[in-house]
Amino acid sequence: MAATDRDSFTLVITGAPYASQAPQTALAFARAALEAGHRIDRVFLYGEGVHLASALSTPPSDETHWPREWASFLQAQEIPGIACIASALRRGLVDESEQRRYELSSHNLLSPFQIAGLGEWVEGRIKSTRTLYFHGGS
Amino acid sequence: MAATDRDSFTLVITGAPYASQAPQTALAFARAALEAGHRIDRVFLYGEGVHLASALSTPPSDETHWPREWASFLQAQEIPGIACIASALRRGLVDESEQRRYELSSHNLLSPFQIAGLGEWVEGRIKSTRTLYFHGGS
Amino acid sequence: MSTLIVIDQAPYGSWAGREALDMTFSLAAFDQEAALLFTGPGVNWLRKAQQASEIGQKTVEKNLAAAPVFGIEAIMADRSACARYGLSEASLIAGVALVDPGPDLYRQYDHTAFAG
Amino acid sequence: MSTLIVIDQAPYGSWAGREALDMTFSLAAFDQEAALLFTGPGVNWLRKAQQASEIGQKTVEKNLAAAPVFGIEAIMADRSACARYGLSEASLIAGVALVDPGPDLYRQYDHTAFAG
Amino acid sequence: MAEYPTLHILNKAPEHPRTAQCLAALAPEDALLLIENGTLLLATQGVPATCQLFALAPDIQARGLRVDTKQMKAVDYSDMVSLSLAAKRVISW
Amino acid sequence: MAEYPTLHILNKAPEHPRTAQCLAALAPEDALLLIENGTLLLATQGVPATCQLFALAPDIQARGLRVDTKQMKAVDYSDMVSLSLAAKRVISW
Repeated sequence: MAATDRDSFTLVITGAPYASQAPQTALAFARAALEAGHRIDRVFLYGEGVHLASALSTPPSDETHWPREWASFLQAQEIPGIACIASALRRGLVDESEQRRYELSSHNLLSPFQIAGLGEWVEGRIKSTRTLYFHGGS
Repeated sequence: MAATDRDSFTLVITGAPYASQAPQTALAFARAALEAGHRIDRVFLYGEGVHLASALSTPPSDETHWPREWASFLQAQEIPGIACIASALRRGLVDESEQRRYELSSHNLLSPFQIAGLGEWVEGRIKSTRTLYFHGGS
Repeated sequence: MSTLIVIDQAPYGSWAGREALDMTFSLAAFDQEAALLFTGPGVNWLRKAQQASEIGQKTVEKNLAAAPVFGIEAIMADRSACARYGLSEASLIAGVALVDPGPDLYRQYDHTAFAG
Repeated sequence: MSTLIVIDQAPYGSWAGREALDMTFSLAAFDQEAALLFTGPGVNWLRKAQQASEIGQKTVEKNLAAAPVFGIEAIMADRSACARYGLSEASLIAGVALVDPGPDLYRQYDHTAFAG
Repeated sequence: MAEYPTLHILNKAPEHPRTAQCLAALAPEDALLLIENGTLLLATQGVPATCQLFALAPDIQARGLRVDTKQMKAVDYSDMVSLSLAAKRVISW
Repeated sequence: MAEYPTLHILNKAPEHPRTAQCLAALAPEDALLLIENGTLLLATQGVPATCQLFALAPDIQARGLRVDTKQMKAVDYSDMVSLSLAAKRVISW
C-alpha cells in the first residue's frame, strides 16, 4: 500500500505516563500524522497505558501533564480515545457507568476518554491503514 | 543482628498489582512475619506500587482483589499503609485533602491507606530491623 | 490480514502475557486470523503441570487448550528458548509447534503485536 | 547506616531513575548517609549535554551537580557500563567516580535499594 | 521514501531482551527505527549494519548522543509517520 | 538459621539485566533466594554454584518447575522472613 493523504492510523498505547515515554512519543507521532494530512481513527489504551486516562493525575508543575495534553488533543481533533475496559477496571480507571455497575466510591476517567472493549482495537486492525503500538521501554 | 521476637519490618512495594507479583509476595511475607511474632512498622508504596492503594480497582471476579486484600490486612493488624505523595500524585492516586488542594473531580485512595512523604521510608530505614523491597519483575 | 501476537514475558510476574492472550481471543472472536508465538521467558507459559493457586493466580493451560476451538491458527514456541528452559516436547502442553523466529517467520504475518 | 541507591534503568524511558534520586535526596535531607551507583544503561544519566525539552522532560544534571551540597557522599558509575556506552571521563558530568560493582562494593553499605 | 517489507521500531535499551530479538528479526531489505531508550544502541558497538537505519532526533538529543551520519539517518516524527506508511508492515518491539 | 553477610533476593527472569548484576554481586558466604520470575533460573543451566541457594516453593510450584534438592533448598514465606533477619543485609534485586 502506498501512502496517500487518506491513510489512517489506530494508535495503541501500552506504556503508562510517568513510567514510560509512550504517551509522549505517541502524541508527537499523532500530531505529525495530522500535519501530513492523515487521519487518526482512534487511540486505544491497553495494559498499563490506561493510566493515561486518569482524571486525577497531578504531576509536579514542572513536569508535562500527559493526561491533559492528550485529552485536549483528542478533544480539539475529535479523535476517539478509548481505554480497554478489562485493563481499565483491573487498574482502577472507571467512568460513571462502571462506577454505578460496581458500586464504587467515585469515577476518575478523564474526558473525552471512553471505556470500551478490545473490539475497538480489532476494528482498527481491520480498517486503519496502520495500527502502531507505543510500549513501555523498560 | 540476630532475630528476636521484637524484630520489625518496613516493607516497600514498588510493583503494581496486575502488573507484577509484588503485592502478593509482600502480603504473604507480611503474614509470615506476624505469625513469627515480628512487627510490621509500616508498608510504604513507591513508584508503580502506589496503584495498590486504588479504591476503584475492579479485577474480574476470578482474580484476587489485591487492593482489598491488603486493605483488610492493614486494617485488621493496625499497620500503617502509606503511599508516597509524589509517586501517588503523578499516577492519579489522591485522598480527600489532595483532591481539595488541587481542585480535582474526586478522590480514590482506598482506606486505610494514607498519603505521606519519603520521610516515612527514611524513618523505616532507621528504626525497623529490616527494610525490604518488593519490586516489579519485568 | 493475519496477526501474530508475541508473548515474551515470564508468566505470573507480569500481566502482559494474559493481556496478550485476551488480544488473541478477541481477534478470533471477530473472525480474524491470529496466531500466538511464545519466546524468551514467555515459553514458560507452556510448561505442563503449573499450579498457581498459592500465589493467588490462575494458570492459562485451559485457555490455551481451547485456542484451536476458538479459531486461533497456531500456538508456536521459540525452539531455542524452549531448549534454554529445559522444555522438551514431553514437558510442553499439547498443540505447540516449535519454530525458529526470524525474518521468515515474521514475514508470514501482516501484523505483529506485543501486549506491552 | 549508609545507604546505596542503585540506578540501572536508562534515562527518560522510565521514571525509576528520577524516583531513585528523590530517595537519595530524602535520605540526605534527614541527615542519613547516602551514595548513588549508576550501572547498566543507567550510566547514560551521567552523559554531558543532554537536552530533553523536545521530549517534554527535564535533565537531572543540575540535581546531580547539587548532590555533594546536599550531603550525598558519592556518585559512582560502573566502569564497564561506561565503557560499553562510550562514556569517557571527558563525556561524563563532573564529580563521578568510576567503580567496579561486586561483593566488595555492596558490602560497604548497610542497605542497598533500587527504586523499582 | 523507499518501501521496506518491514519497519522495525525499537524503543528498548540495548540490555533489554527484546533488543536481541529485534536485531535477530531484521532482514537486509528492512528498516530499523530507533526511538526512546532504543537510541542508546548508537552509543554502543552493537549497531547493526544489516539494514537501513534511522533514529529519532529528539530522543538522540535528549540523551546527548552523537550521530554517525554514515551509519544512520536522524529523523523527526513526520519521517516516522512516512516510514510507517512506506513499510508494508510495522513491528513495534 | 545460619548468618549470611548478604541475602540476595532475585525476582527477575534470567533474561532480565538485573539477574546478571545480582549473580556478579554474590560472595561465597552469601545466600541467594529466588522468588517470583527469579525461580525460572532453576530451569536453565545458569544456577550459580557459588553460594547458598534457596527458592520460594509457591513460585516454583506455580511455574511447574522441578527442584534439585542437592542444588538448592525450597523454602516458604516464613523461611523468607527468617532468612531476611539472619542476614546482615538484604538486597532485593
